[in-house]
Amino acid sequence: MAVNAEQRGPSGEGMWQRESRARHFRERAIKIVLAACAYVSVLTTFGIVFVLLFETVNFFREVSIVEFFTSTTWSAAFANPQFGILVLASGTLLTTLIAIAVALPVGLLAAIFLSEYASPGLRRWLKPALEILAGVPTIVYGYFALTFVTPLLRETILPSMTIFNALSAGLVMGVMIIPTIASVSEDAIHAVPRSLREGAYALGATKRETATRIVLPAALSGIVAATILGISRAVGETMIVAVAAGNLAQLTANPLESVQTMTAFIVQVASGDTPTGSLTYNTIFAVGSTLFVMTLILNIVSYVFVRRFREAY
Amino acid sequence: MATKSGAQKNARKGEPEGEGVFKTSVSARHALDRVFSVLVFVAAMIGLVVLAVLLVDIARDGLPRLSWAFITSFPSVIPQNSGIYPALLGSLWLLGLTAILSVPLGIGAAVYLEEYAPDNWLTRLIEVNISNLAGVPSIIYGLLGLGIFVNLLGGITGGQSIVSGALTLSLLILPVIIIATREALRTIPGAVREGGYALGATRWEVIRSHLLPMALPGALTGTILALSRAIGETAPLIVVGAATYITFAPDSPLSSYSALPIQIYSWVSQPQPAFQLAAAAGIVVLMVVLLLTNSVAIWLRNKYQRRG
Amino acid sequence: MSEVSGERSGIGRDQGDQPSPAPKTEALGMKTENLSAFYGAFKAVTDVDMEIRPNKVTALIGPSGCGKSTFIRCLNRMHEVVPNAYAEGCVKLGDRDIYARDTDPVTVRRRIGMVFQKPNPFSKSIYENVAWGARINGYRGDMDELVERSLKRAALWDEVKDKLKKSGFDLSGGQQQRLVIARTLAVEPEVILMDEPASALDPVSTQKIEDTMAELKERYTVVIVTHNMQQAARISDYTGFFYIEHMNDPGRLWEFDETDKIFSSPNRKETEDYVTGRFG
Amino acid sequence: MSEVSGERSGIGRDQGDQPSPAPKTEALGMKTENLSAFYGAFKAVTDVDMEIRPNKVTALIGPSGCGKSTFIRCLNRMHEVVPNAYAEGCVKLGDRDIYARDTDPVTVRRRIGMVFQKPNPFSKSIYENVAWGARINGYRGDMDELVERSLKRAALWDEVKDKLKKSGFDLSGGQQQRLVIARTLAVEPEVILMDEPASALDPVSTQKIEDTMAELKERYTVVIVTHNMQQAARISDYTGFFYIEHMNDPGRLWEFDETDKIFSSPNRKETEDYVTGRFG
Amino acid sequence: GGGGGGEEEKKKEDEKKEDTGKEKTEAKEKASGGSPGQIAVEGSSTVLPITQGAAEAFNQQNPDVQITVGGAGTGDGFEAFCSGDTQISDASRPIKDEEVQACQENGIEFVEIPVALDGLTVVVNPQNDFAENITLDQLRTLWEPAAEGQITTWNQVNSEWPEEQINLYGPGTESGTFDFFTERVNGEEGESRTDYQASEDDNVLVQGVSGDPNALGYFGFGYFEQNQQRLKALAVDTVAPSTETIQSGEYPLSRPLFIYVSTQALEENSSVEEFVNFYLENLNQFVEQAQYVPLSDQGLQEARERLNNRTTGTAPEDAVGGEKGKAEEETKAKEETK
Ligand SMILES: Nc1ncnc2c1ncn2[C@@H]1O[C@H](COP(=O)(O)OP(=O)(O)OP(=O)(O)O)[C@@H](O)[C@H]1O
Ligand SMILES: Nc1ncnc2c1ncn2[C@@H]1O[C@H](COP(=O)(O)OP(=O)(O)OP(=O)(O)O)[C@@H](O)[C@H]1O
Ligand SMILES: [Mg+2]
Ligand SMILES: [Mg+2]
Repeated sequence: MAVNAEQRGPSGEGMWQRESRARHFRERAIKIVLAACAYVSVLTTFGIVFVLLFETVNFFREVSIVEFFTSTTWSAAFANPQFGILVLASGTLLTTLIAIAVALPVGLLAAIFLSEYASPGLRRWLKPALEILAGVPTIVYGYFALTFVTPLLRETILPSMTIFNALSAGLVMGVMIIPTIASVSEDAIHAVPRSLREGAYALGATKRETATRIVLPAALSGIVAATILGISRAVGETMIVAVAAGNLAQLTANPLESVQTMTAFIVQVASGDTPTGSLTYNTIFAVGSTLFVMTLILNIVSYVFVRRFREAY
Repeated sequence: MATKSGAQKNARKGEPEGEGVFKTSVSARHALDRVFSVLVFVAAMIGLVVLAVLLVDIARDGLPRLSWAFITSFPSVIPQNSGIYPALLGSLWLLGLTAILSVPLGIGAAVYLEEYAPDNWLTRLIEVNISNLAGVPSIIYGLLGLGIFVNLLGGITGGQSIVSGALTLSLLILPVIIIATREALRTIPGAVREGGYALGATRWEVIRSHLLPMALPGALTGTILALSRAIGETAPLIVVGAATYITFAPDSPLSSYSALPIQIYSWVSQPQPAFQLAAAAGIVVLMVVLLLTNSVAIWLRNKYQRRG
Repeated sequence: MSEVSGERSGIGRDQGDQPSPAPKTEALGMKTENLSAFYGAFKAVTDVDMEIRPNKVTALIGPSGCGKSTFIRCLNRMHEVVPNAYAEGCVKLGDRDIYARDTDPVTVRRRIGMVFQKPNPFSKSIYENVAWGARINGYRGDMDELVERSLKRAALWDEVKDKLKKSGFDLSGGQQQRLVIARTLAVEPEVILMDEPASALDPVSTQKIEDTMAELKERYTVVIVTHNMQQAARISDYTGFFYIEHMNDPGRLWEFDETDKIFSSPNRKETEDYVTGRFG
Repeated sequence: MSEVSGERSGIGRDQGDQPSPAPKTEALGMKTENLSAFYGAFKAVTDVDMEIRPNKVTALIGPSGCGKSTFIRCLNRMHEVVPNAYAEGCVKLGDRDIYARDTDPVTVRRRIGMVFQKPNPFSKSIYENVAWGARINGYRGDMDELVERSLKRAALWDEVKDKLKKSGFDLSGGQQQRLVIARTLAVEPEVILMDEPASALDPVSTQKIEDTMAELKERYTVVIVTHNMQQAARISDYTGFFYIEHMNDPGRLWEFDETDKIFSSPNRKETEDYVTGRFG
Repeated sequence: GGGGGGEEEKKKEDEKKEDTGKEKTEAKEKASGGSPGQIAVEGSSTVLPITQGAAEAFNQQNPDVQITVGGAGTGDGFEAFCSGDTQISDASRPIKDEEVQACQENGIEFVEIPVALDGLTVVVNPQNDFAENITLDQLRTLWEPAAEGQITTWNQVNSEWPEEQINLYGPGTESGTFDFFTERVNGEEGESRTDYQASEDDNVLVQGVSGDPNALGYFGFGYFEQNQQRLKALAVDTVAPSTETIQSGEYPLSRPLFIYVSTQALEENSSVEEFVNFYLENLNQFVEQAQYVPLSDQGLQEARERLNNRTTGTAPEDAVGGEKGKAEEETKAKEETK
């Protein structure tokens, strides 16, 4: 403990080696690096807009924007093409709604189970096991919907359903996003301080009441984030709908019939034999832009919602 | 201000519930609780059951086909000779590079937005923008990657190379990591930060020593979900030029490459049933790769999990 | 809810227009036998036999870390909420073992309320913080009135009556402490456990809380942990002194007796040293 | 680090083999001018002019919710860490404005340490809780020794010396409070702000902390918030009384003077009422 | 990397590593010829299995040549080809004018080589016991745009068939198969009713038809061959699809598949030349492996000549294969009679 005169004064003597300058510099550097990370997403968006915009404009040179948003027929690649985006949008909406109707309750309840009911040991392997569901290649899900779920439903309760249909695709898509919703929500639920739970228990609340009325609201922000990730993945999902939902572009709200989603259309054109630069090819950019705007609106709405109801602790 | 307590006043002793203004139908609440606990259990099991069905189905087709030769052979037009070697290698490269690129980038962005960025319209815009990016279909990322990494930056990335593929996948999964990490940071009580600052720590010191370790489980969850998605993506890779068939194993980030999901997809769409079996075997390989990759993250997450 | 009477006058007396409850009701007492509490392998408290008399205030005192909080949390089965923590022995409410197999911890906690050492308001509005417990327990009366009465008893009403919609977190330390007291009072448990309820309170608020306690014991049984000897002497009827003799021993109930006795002529030397401040 | 001397003897004196520091060092004082503090639109404290003398203990007293915590947090720029919170006015350390544009809050906090009202240990080991602050501030001496010394000064060493590897959360309320005090002492700030540092402590620990404070003021400037009048009278040289006259007003510094003066013949009636307990 | 093969495998790999190391820099210049030792193929996923077979066999003899074969689709394939990124393009349809233009702008000349035939097979569910044959006319009645929403039962197509609902299955609009079928049956590319179940993946269509007793669909012959127990093929104009009838051109719905080779690459990149020669020498083997129908001897001869003569540009339609022209004339003749 060889030490010189005791430390006093603002900086830099004795055992205290305060490299105030260096620290300050490092701090700034780190901030800049981190900000750069954040701005990657902005650049990505610019990139996407750039990629989409040019061809989208080309597209709307040839197709009236009014028709695009009002027509109720979609036959982009046929001889007399009609471009009613509503048809594809309704397909996306329908399958996504079904998926969310499955995944949100199941995912949320599963998250509650993992965090509040399961023993730490069970939780430790159950959570990763569920997460495997997120990694199953979507083509597998597609065939699962087509060769397992659809026949099962047709043989049991829904004989009227067509082979390709929105319901099976939506259901299986729901299964696919369960882990996204369950895992991210579970993290948020798990992080709610124990003292909040204790407060509720001490008032004679049951486990369910504590979980659903104290813990869930406190974790709302995380749950909404999880849901957004889940919806986003459902909206952007391609293979499942391409295989199981039928690619039949019709305006219908009947989940037992085939639909075509925006993504299914895009992938169909992008991986097909259409010449690049043709009107049909440009259509995918118009569809992509529309989807981009749709999800943007969804996100803005949910953002406003979260900011209003977020509970901090 | 009249309450029912007066009217219903009975002896305080005896049954604890049911007296005074408290209509404590404890038994009803308990019944509900039991129902609820069954419900959450069932919910957790639904996923598991589907997973089991899927895996059993795939394993039944795929396991007999799986062999060392399958893993070390090149694909072939003869189904029985077909192997997965270059695709496996390609996917490992992709996954490794994607993780190296996206995890630090994603966590960094989340830290910036949650801990540094002022709460102004720009930050909010970025925030909305990021969740919006999560919903952009993967194929659009493919088009982006084609435009930027393959064509524009082809000189650096080597065009249709593993790097281009990994960069594209990184952009694709970045939002998931960012959002999950941000949420994890958000759940950390302010008192932790205050404790750090009050000792004269800089923001970064507090972040590194306290916030990141506490947010790590959440960040890792995001990483697990993101990489799970990355490893299964087909469409964007096809667009940025992953080959369906290559005659050599990729050996550097600038190599041409194929990837597991592309190989699987290509087998699935062949007419010969024998290829369907190869596809199933390929899926088994993919799932194993996925589990091995994720197991690192899962192990870390279990280690850092806290209960505040 | 309109007319707000003077700070103290209203407390506990604003049920005027009802047939007023019997001023003194026989509450239930509690009893521990051979109670030991563990955090994993670590034994924090050992072999406590204590009888907590009904309609009395029992104070628990002792040096920091000797197991007071641990013990009091065992009394309504909150201890087991801590991961890996468990208790051994027997705790009775009236003549029912609350640790018995068929006893439901929810009912136990409903009947034995608790205020924690660190104030832990819910991340809800002030109003909801108070109303929530009553609501889940099926309170069917006038909720506004209940919230107001509870906040008044906890001497917080005047400070928050204009910001009932604000978050319980946006309060000062002492306000939060009173908020969680109000929350507990609102569900009207039969036994009230308070872990240092006045630690962050100024003398004035402390005084009010003490008044409330005095009033509470007319109908309930009260147990409080306190570091304030004067407070223990002032308000309690019985006092238990917890103590750790040798480093790393678990805490023990060193002496338990009527408060007067403990503060005037305790049986054991350590107790005397402690209460007279001659200790350590 | 081997021999552990009696609890009190060791405190602050185990630097024997160094050239002992000048027993009394001139520390820096602080000064606030026109300081007001806000939580969003809500003004919690207004117009505080106070001079905090160097090498003295200044006590802040006042009813709960009157802005003591808010004020003390302004003194080292911790107030602005709360979302939407900000302060107006001027706070000087020595003759430097700590709210000046070019002042780095990190340096300010490094030099003005703080103990919070609610103990907030890090979720790290006890050892790390104490060592961390010193380490990031570039302490190059013997860390074990520093940790031991700090824990001794905070009167916690004996209780935790066998479990330094355990989490700071696995401590009792009072132990956590002393842990955060130790943590703050370890970085040796020039001014130490303590928000009710003894609220959860038994008389014995309180006594030890008070001794530490008396020792600290030899070299540092100390500001404490306390609800304990005796404590304020015992240990402080100056006392500030915060008060809210009308409901919903912001808190004000009602009176500030030497402690003797405040407790014997204050200038204002409210102060007198409060310190004599006649208040409310 | 992981995996890693046996001893030999590793050795082979090491050698490759050295090779690529040297060549990396040059390879990335956008020389349309590419560098020797490397061949990039992109294009139709339909043609991919044939090229893959060729690449595989070629690579066994020339292990140092690195070949990549992609299946991004004919359109994307031509885009890469015309911008010089690839040396060979697989195509399930002839190159289009705008694509030719794009190639010209970049100074890329090419040889068009037909490599195989695919017969589009019209299939029904095996439970269907009434339909055996369908005429092109009936197909047109069924598939023309005017049929949309109108022709919904079997008897509307052929009055002998029952009055039961008919469910249609077909490939996605972006496939060469669709283009070819619509052109051949309805007279114009892309002209088709739109209310049918579509999929890019023929196996999905197989699933659809085999699970739906009222189904009628069309897709590649190979998929029918592999699923004969689950499907029933209809004869078209009384000609049942088979290797022989498709090859001979008797079967009206057979289409050619192509590869396009850059002439620069043929000249500058010795590997490309070797590969294409090898490809055509053993063509029928690869075609059969890939479940397509080999060209007739005459067709094969013509294809080799095109390569040897470096015949650039795309052939006038009827020169590609006698079959196509013939069928075309028939369609036209029918149109006139209407
Ligand atoms: N985070 C916050 N947001 C909004 N208002 C707050 C917040 N924290 C405290 N307040 C309010 O500011 C005022 C002053 O609070 P402060 O914490 O400074 O009081 P205090 O004097 O420390 O009281 P106590 O003795 O109870 O700790 C109170 O009216 C309180 O309700
Ligand atoms: N969660 C925990 N895990 C492990 N040990 C704990 C935990 N909480 C408390 N302890 C230990 O148990 C012992 C008793 O703690 P307890 O909180 O009961 O003390 P206390 O008497 O309430 O002290 P205080 O007056 O400081 O609040 C202490 O040694 C403490 O370190
Ligand atoms: Mg305690
Ligand atoms: Mg305070």
